[in-house]
Amino acid sequence: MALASSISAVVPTRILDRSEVAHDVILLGIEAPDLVKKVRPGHFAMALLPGRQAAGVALGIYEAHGSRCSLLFFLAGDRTRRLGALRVGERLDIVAPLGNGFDCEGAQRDIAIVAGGVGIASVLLPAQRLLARGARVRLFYGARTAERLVEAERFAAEGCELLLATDDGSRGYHGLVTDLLAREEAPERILACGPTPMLRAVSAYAQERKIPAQLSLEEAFGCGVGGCWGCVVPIVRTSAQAPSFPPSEADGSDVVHARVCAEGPVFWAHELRW
Amino acid sequence: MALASSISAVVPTRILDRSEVAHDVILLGIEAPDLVKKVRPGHFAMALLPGRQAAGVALGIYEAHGSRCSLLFFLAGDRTRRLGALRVGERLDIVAPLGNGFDCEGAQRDIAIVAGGVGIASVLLPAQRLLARGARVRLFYGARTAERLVEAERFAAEGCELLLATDDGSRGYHGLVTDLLAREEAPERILACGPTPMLRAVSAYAQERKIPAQLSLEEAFGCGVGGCWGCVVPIVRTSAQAPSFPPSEADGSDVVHARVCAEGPVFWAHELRW
Amino acid sequence: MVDSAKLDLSARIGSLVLPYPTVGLSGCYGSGAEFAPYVDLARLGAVVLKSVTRRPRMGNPTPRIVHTPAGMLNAIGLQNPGIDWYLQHDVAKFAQTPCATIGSVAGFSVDDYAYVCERLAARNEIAAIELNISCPNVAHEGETFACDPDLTARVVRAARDTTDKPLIAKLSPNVSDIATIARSAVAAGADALAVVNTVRGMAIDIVQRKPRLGNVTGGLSGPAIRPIAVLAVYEVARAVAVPIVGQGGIETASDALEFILAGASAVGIGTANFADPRAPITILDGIIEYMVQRNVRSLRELVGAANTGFANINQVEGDEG
Amino acid sequence: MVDSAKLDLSARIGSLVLPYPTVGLSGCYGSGAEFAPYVDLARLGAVVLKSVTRRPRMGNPTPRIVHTPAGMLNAIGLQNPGIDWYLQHDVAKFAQTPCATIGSVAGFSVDDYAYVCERLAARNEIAAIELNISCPNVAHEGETFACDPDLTARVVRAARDTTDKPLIAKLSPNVSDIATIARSAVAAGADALAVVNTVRGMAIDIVQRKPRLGNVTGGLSGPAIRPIAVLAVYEVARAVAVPIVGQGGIETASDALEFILAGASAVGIGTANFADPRAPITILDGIIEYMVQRNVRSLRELVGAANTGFANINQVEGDEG
Ligand SMILES: Cc1cc2nc3c(=O)[nH]c(=O)nc-3n(C[C@H](O)[C@H](O)[C@H](O)COP(=O)(O)OP(=O)(O)OC[C@H]3O[C@@H](n4cnc5c(N)ncnc54)[C@H](O)[C@@H]3O)c2cc1C
Ligand SMILES: Cc1cc2nc3c(=O)[nH]c(=O)nc-3n(C[C@H](O)[C@H](O)[C@H](O)COP(=O)(O)OP(=O)(O)OC[C@H]3O[C@@H](n4cnc5c(N)ncnc54)[C@H](O)[C@@H]3O)c2cc1C
Ligand SMILES: Cc1cc2nc3c(=O)[nH]c(=O)nc-3n(C[C@H](O)[C@H](O)[C@H](O)COP(=O)(O)O)c2cc1C
Ligand SMILES: Cc1cc2nc3c(=O)[nH]c(=O)nc-3n(C[C@H](O)[C@H](O)[C@H](O)COP(=O)(O)O)c2cc1C
Ligand code: FES
Ligand code: FES
Repeated sequence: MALASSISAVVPTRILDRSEVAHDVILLGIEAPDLVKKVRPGHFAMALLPGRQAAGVALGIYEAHGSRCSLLFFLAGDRTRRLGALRVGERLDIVAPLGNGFDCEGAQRDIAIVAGGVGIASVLLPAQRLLARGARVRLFYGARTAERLVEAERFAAEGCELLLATDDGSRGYHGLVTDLLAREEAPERILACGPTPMLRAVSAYAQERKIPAQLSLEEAFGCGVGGCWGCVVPIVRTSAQAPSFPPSEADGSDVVHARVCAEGPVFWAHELRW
Repeated sequence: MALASSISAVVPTRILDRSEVAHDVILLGIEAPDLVKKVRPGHFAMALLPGRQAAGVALGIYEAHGSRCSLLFFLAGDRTRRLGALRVGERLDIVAPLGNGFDCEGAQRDIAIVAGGVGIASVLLPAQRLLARGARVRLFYGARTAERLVEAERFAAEGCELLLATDDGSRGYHGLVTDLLAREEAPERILACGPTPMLRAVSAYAQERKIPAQLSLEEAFGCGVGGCWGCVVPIVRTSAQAPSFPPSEADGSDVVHARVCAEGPVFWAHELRW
Repeated sequence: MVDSAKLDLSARIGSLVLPYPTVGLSGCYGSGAEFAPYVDLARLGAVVLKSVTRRPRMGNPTPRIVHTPAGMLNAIGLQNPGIDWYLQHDVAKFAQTPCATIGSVAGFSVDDYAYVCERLAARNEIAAIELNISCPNVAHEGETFACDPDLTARVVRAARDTTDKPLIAKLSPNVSDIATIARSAVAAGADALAVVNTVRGMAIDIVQRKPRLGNVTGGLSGPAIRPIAVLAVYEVARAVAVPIVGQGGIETASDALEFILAGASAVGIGTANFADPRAPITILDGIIEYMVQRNVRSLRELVGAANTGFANINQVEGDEG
Repeated sequence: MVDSAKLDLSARIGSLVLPYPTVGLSGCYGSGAEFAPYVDLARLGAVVLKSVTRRPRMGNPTPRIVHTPAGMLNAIGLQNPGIDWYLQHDVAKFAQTPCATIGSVAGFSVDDYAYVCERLAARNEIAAIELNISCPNVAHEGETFACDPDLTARVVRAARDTTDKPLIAKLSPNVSDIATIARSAVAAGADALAVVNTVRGMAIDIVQRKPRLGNVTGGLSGPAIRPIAVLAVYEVARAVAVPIVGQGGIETASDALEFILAGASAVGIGTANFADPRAPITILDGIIEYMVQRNVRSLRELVGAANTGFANINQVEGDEG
């Protein structure tokens, strides 16, 4: 459980470009040359909204190239709407990079990335890294409808094999992306990001087949930097971790509440005790 | 005390133009053809902010011509800032016209309009009406600095004589606009809009000289339509009004709290019991 | 899909049945007439009038209103012409209101409430009486009747003795345990409860270094207090079986539905009218849309539907820490 | 014009003198170290640690955080490793914090508080102890110690008996009369008061028809509650003479100054760190600017400067109506 927060900072950025890639889905390009150098696959940012009376918004770092990073997000509620209202040229401060990130350096060469909905925003950088290392990367990508399968072509262009699924069958497999995963040849390794039910299914699939799987979790955040214990998930505390990780309530139990923002957001499937 | 609210409505408008006429002073042109027909000098509007979690903002109706009205306002706090962030083409709903308005039909022909700060937004329509009736209109206009004497030239172009004052002497008379008023030839009649201390001074000046004076008051508003009793001012209840106006607390006293938004915002100086 | 014209949107307050669950709130909605240019009052369930007292009251000095984050403070001070003038000049006009008119009574003693309630309730124009027991009580240092279960009971009982019309007690959020107050009000004869009035608050002008309200302190309303009000409704609904008029920061249909799911039979809209006078109608339309989409035929099916007891044993030791 | 380097910005909490009046709040600021990448902790007056209890606590199920208009609800449930593990593994690290570290103690009985307080206060790394008496008390049905003057006094007295270090009692806004609780805490030996903790609240998911927090109810913080907190400080400052750490919705220097003018000697920043971790520094800089512009040499000149008694006699009968 590596901590990125030691290298994180408040990064003042400027909005370079803004597009609505689908209805209520915004892609914001921001100027952040120093961040590009620091960011690793799976890192996230806390976007600090301008003005007052709002908490920051946790967002994956979608792209990082040259002097530009980007954020890809759904207009879900008040805060993402305020973020989506920003215009090109305006300033946006973010706290980044945050989180532990995906481990993309493993020996395996046949990788499945499983993304659900907005989870797609956290898996482009890992896909790029894995492809650069010569791995075969299959993207299993599920969404409600074809229109919501945003950026699928981008992943294909990078070199991913696309395996798409929609709830309504409007594109790709008609059903859950995890069912699609189960129907295909098993990968050597899995990286996943998406809603909790999807991640649970990925986790079950991977553990059954003993495939190493890393899951990037989503939880409601307060601070995003490890200071408020708002974002926990139950994990098993291995004896190796015990000296550095606080005990749980129940005597004898080795299940503890880890912070998604600080110990995560990426966990190994076998660590989790959901 | 004429009530305009019977003719008021929620008017959906579109922003036609927007300019920052001085630092933190915005002029918004809105498309509102029906409103132009209804509005009378001294009327105001409640601007309904788009989005949530905010009350409407009371603003004078600055211009009304053709199918365009305009609002001139200072960025004072959260709500005016939100209003000022609107862009051309966006929608803005307003409740208008509201309030009783100035009486511009009197027999007098030598009129002084006294405006302080943002009060200028409520006196262009009365000035135009009085000029159209052939009156001589002197605009006594005070502000903190020269830069804050916004739209002065506009009034000159309409045909007003300008008598300017600034707190710092950066333009016109160095001092209070009411001192400037007292130094000049007395008018036959006064219309005034501005901060309460200015209006008190105008009132004292007018009553001393028995000059009829109408003052448009500013008070913190809740509803703006007479429903919340948030915006009152003490006035004397004349016996003529007694049947229709509720009594005050103190037995025998004829001082009552009238609503600035419904019975006003324009009151005769001699009515007020500040 | 259920037909929107066939929905049962009614809410019952004692013997009074409101065709719609949306109510314009006391002190925020004039006599209703002030809002008639902007909404069809016939599509409101009721209007609750500004509170009236035994004697005329000039109310507090201005400023009476201060805007705060997602809310506002008010300190009107119960300005009203007193019950005599009110009965003589105002009440007859309420007959024209195209929805039910609920009178609101305030006072400074138990006797005040009984006296004003009796006289007001005697009038045909008034369909029900709300007891605003959330105004400061001179005898109890700024605390209100609704902060004390005993005083609450005494006021409600005294009012109950004067009339058979539906009686609503309006509770205060400024208490540690609102369920106890609610039980007390119902035991004393309240037919329904209004939950909740404003939360006490204050704002300071840092330039002038003085309180921003003429009255120093005021009542906080608007979306800022919504979570506080939803919890109050939830707790009261678990404590008593009478209808609740949920209120406090309702701006949208979604907000209103939170209150209904927490246990409110009807919802009150106050401050939101200042942001948009069409609020009661857009809220009603949104509730209808929600019901149609989910095939809910009667609003009663939703009342308290989220009020399913505490989630788990953590609640017992749980905490906001 | 006064030289900004010569300003006296200090705040006293018992024998502890903080060089700056700004404090990172319990449960919002980790151990301070989590925020070190973003702010110079040496420019904070103090950090108040997350509350610690006698035994380890896993805390509540998620979601623990819900965003609401101008605020948020939290229901963490006092997750902490328990005092044994805390003393063994965590406390030594606090020696490196470049500002004062204030311990926070929570419990479920008077004895819990005394036990944890004694052990924690014995450590040199801890400059003062805050008693979080605003967490639910199993013995009193969801009400907290701080809702009852007697329980407040018992906890404070028991803790007082275990240490000479400065003792801060953290009060709850969920009461009708906070002044009485404040007097009780001070009489029992509190050197200072933290005013106030979160306001109880709840939010409901209308799609799933269930409470949005895993714990059903939570505590409301952020700008939404600021007017409530400012009034609490104002009333406490009129009731007792000890220093107050004002808190609840402070986001800007202007907000902080409201609390100081109301009677707070220091100000706490919690939720605002989530919107911008630089908040404590921008707030401090804004306070300095205000003082320089107005030639105020010592912050103490401002403490309670708006607390000039009620404005007029209307207050007695005045009301939020
Ligand atoms: C590590 C991490 C990375 C993330 N990366 C991304 C990303 O790259 N892109 C992205 O789009 N998101 C991402 N998210 C999620 C994102 O942070 C949240 O969606 C965001 O915080 C929502 O904020 P909001 O204020 O817009 O919505 P909120 O108002 O907080 O609402 C959030 C959710 O609650 C629902 N909701 C709101 N109000 C109610 C109500 N009254 N009743 C019921 N439900 C309600 C909304 O519909 C929405 O689904 C990430 C989260 C984490 C933890
Ligand atoms: C009939 C009428 C007509 C009007 N016409 C106009 C017009 O044409 N143009 C115009 O610009 N204005 C006009 N006003 C005034 C305008 O309505 C108000 O300025 C506006 O409501 C301010 O809203 P706000 O939210 O932006 O500011 P608010 O946040 O409500 O602040 C208002 C004032 O309080 C001060 N303030 C805010 N917070 C604090 C604090 N913490 N401590 C101390 N002071 C504080 C601000 O500096 C500001 O001066 C009119 C008012 C009325 C009643
Ligand atoms: C300006 C104003 C005046 C009010 N006057 C009264 C009143 O006279 N009697 C009363 O019972 N409640 C009064 N209230 C409280 C409201 O009826 C309502 O209970 C409260 O504002 C919460 O709802 P809201 O957030 O929708 O406004 C008043 C509220 C406001 C904002
Ligand atoms: C996520 C969160 C966790 C908190 N945990 C604690 C706690 O453990 N102990 C405590 O005394 N207060 C706790 N509080 C209360 C804060 O310390 C503070 O008193 C309150 O949030 C009001 O200030 P604010 O509006 O600036 O956040 C917590 C608040 C939040 C938001
Ligand atoms: S969000 Fe605060 S600890 Fe994770
Ligand atoms: S602002 Fe509501 S009555 Fe005037």
